[in-house]
Amino acid sequence: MTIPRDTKRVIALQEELHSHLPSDPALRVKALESLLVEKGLLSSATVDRWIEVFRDEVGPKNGARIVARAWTNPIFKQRLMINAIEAIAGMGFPRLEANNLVVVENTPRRHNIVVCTLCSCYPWAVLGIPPTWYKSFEYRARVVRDPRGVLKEFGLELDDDVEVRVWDSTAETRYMVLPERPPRTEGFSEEELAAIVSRDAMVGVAKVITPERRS
Amino acid sequence: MTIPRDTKRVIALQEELHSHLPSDPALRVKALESLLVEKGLLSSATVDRWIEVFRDEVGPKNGARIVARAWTNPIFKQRLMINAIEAIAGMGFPRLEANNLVVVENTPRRHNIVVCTLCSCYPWAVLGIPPTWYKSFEYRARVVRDPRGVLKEFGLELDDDVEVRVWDSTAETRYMVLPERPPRTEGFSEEELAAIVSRDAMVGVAKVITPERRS
Amino acid sequence: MDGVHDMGGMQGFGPVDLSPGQPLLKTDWRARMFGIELSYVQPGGFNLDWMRHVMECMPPSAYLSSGYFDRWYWRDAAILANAGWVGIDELTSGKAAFRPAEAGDAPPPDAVPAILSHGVDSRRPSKGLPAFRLGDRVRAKFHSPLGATRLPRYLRGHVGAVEAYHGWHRLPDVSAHGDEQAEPLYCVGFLARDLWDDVTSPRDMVFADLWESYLEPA
Amino acid sequence: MDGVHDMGGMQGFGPVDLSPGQPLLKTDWRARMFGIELSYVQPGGFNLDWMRHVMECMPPSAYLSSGYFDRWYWRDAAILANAGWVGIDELTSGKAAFRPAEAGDAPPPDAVPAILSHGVDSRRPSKGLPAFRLGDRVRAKFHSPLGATRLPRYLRGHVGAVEAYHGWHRLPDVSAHGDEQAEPLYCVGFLARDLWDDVTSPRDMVFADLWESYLEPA
Repeated sequence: MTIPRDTKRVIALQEELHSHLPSDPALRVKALESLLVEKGLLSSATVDRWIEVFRDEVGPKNGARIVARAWTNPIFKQRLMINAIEAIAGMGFPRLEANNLVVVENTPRRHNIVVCTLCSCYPWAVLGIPPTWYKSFEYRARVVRDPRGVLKEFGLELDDDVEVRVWDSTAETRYMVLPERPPRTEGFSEEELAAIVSRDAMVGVAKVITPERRS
Repeated sequence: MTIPRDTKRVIALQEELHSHLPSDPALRVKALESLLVEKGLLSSATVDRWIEVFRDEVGPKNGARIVARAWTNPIFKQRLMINAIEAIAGMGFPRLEANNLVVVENTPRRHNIVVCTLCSCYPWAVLGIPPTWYKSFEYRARVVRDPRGVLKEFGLELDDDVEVRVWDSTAETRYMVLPERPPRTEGFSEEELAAIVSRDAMVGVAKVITPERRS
Repeated sequence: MDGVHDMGGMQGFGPVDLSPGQPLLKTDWRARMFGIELSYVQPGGFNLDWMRHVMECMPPSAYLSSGYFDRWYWRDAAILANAGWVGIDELTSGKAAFRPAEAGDAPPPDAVPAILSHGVDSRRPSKGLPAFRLGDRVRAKFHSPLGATRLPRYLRGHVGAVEAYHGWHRLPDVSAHGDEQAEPLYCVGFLARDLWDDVTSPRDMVFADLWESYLEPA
Repeated sequence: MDGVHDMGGMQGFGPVDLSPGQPLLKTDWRARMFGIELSYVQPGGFNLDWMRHVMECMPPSAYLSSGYFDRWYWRDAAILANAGWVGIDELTSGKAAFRPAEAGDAPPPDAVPAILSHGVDSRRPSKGLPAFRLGDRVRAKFHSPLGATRLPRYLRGHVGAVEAYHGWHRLPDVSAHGDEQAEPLYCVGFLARDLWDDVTSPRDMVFADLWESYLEPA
């Protein structure tokens, strides 16, 4: 089956759809699901399953395990930096969009931050569904131009002599930040370390903080 | 009195205004007029006067008189092409934004068209208030990139060997097109010629058409 | 400023709507807005460059979903609120809670003819010879300040030729923000096929009026 | 395509809203939309480049005023309507008036693990040596077709250095429109101060992954 894939045609079609369909997205999405099920193009049970998968299985816990292992296992870290997808192959994560995962490392003199200016590409396989701010126009527009200003809004002020590197996910490469291991975590197990690694730190808008002494 | 003129401040202020004020523009404009009158910053009679001026006095009739004179008076035309504002000084038009009027001439081999991509600058003094399409995003966005496609939508198809010149009004220069005089108008008086010159022809989205034989 | 207002060459817009507009009726809000803008006392005086820039600072989605005269409203509301001359509550109610100090008197109807005949003039006395001559090849700089500018984004980085010299004119980048500076202003012509991937006509051109500091020799 | 989706460096946007998002609830329309997109039979097969481009073709004002999952709706509605698989009346009513011929069966829930473990892969076999080597200085072309592309506007005309070579990858400009072509893909690093007027940090950088045909030697 050949589908016409013409830009002018779709621009006109989008205009037509917008002028005819109701404005409430909840109504439209409900009608779309019923319609596709009736047409035999969709199973609602599959929709449920995807929601369960991203609620229960795929999320920033995956990335946190990678970070914790890199902090505690120098050989794993070396492999991770050279070829991330091979290094994490045994850890049981989905592939999804991460067939070209690249890990970029923060150091005291270099801070990395990830964005997708053209849409909202994000390493779902290791971080789950992106947070709302990552998908916002404000973040997409501003972070390539004023990363330090955006980071300040997240509460992260960088010294002038720290080099900032912004990674714009324009292809199917997916970027994940390896944050700095925080001080006073020498005795932590890999699991304990994974528990303190936040999603925001793996996107590059936060640092990992040493937890308060546990009682 | 010194006014703060800071971009970030105004971006934040605009955001705040948009999130607090009602959506209906008729309501907002009505409130604005009452408010400014109460504050002594505005006279409604002056508002009325401006509307009258642009309804009755300033409009494309002005430009049409210039075109008709240029068609019938070679010396005037020469002066017009060299320094339009001096050439039309005696014709009784307002200055308004036309202190830097430039007239560009259509020929069988060259077609001119005027736009303002950054806002909607337009030679008010000689053409009045711009038509809605001139102020539309579609026109502003597309005419510098695909003037021939836009002209087709206006019903004007140009031969491939006609050179198209688009004038983007980025400064206070105001552009007006001198259209080609249509055939079979040799006996027309200046007034008769002025009557057939359309606004669209002076923006460059139409040609002047020879009128049907008058009965 | 790199904003949505700078829309030359932007794609995704459909056909131009050619419906004739409404005539100016004194009772229509669009006509009222039109007249208000020409009639009210502007804080710090009438400054066209600042007015344009304040409109550019509208939230991008609001800019694209508002009509022409509605954008005038948002511009004037922001100009007044920025100067502290009106508050949000006042804009909502239409009732004045205070009168701004130092504001002059509202222009009366009989001030209109003088405004009409004088108009807006960006010309300034020459302070020297222009750097470029007719026919010189010049490149538009990658100039995109967070502030007013009149160098459209679609020209940046491209080379054209000086078509005309307009003398010295007030520079919007500076005057919008309350200072005064003038520079030589040129009309520069660009070959359309140099600007756009998809142009086939070999001689079609796009002209824009650009200030000297927007340009470098090419 | 020069559309509003290409927003890197655009100004006029305010602070980032840091409010935490809602969790995925099976009853919430956003979660439904998320699941629908991953579950429905797409006309002509799942084509991520086409999907992205169809979203780029939204009316600019609608793009800027719609939320993330609502833009997914408009994308999928347009993908289906473009193929003739759904009509506007059906999208309004939710009732099917016909069934598309040649459409396959709806993926069942137990297809999910296979999709998860296989994923999307733009890698293609190498067809030769890449034109650029690590460290080479390259300029992003003024490439802006009326169609899909992944060269952001803010990089065009600027010079950077090749930071990494990713091998051959499917070219979105071609595959979005239904053909297949592959090219070497590079990560290119640009000095931020070269891209933006207002950057003072001397070493800050912006990296993007760019296909060979987007680049020329500099």
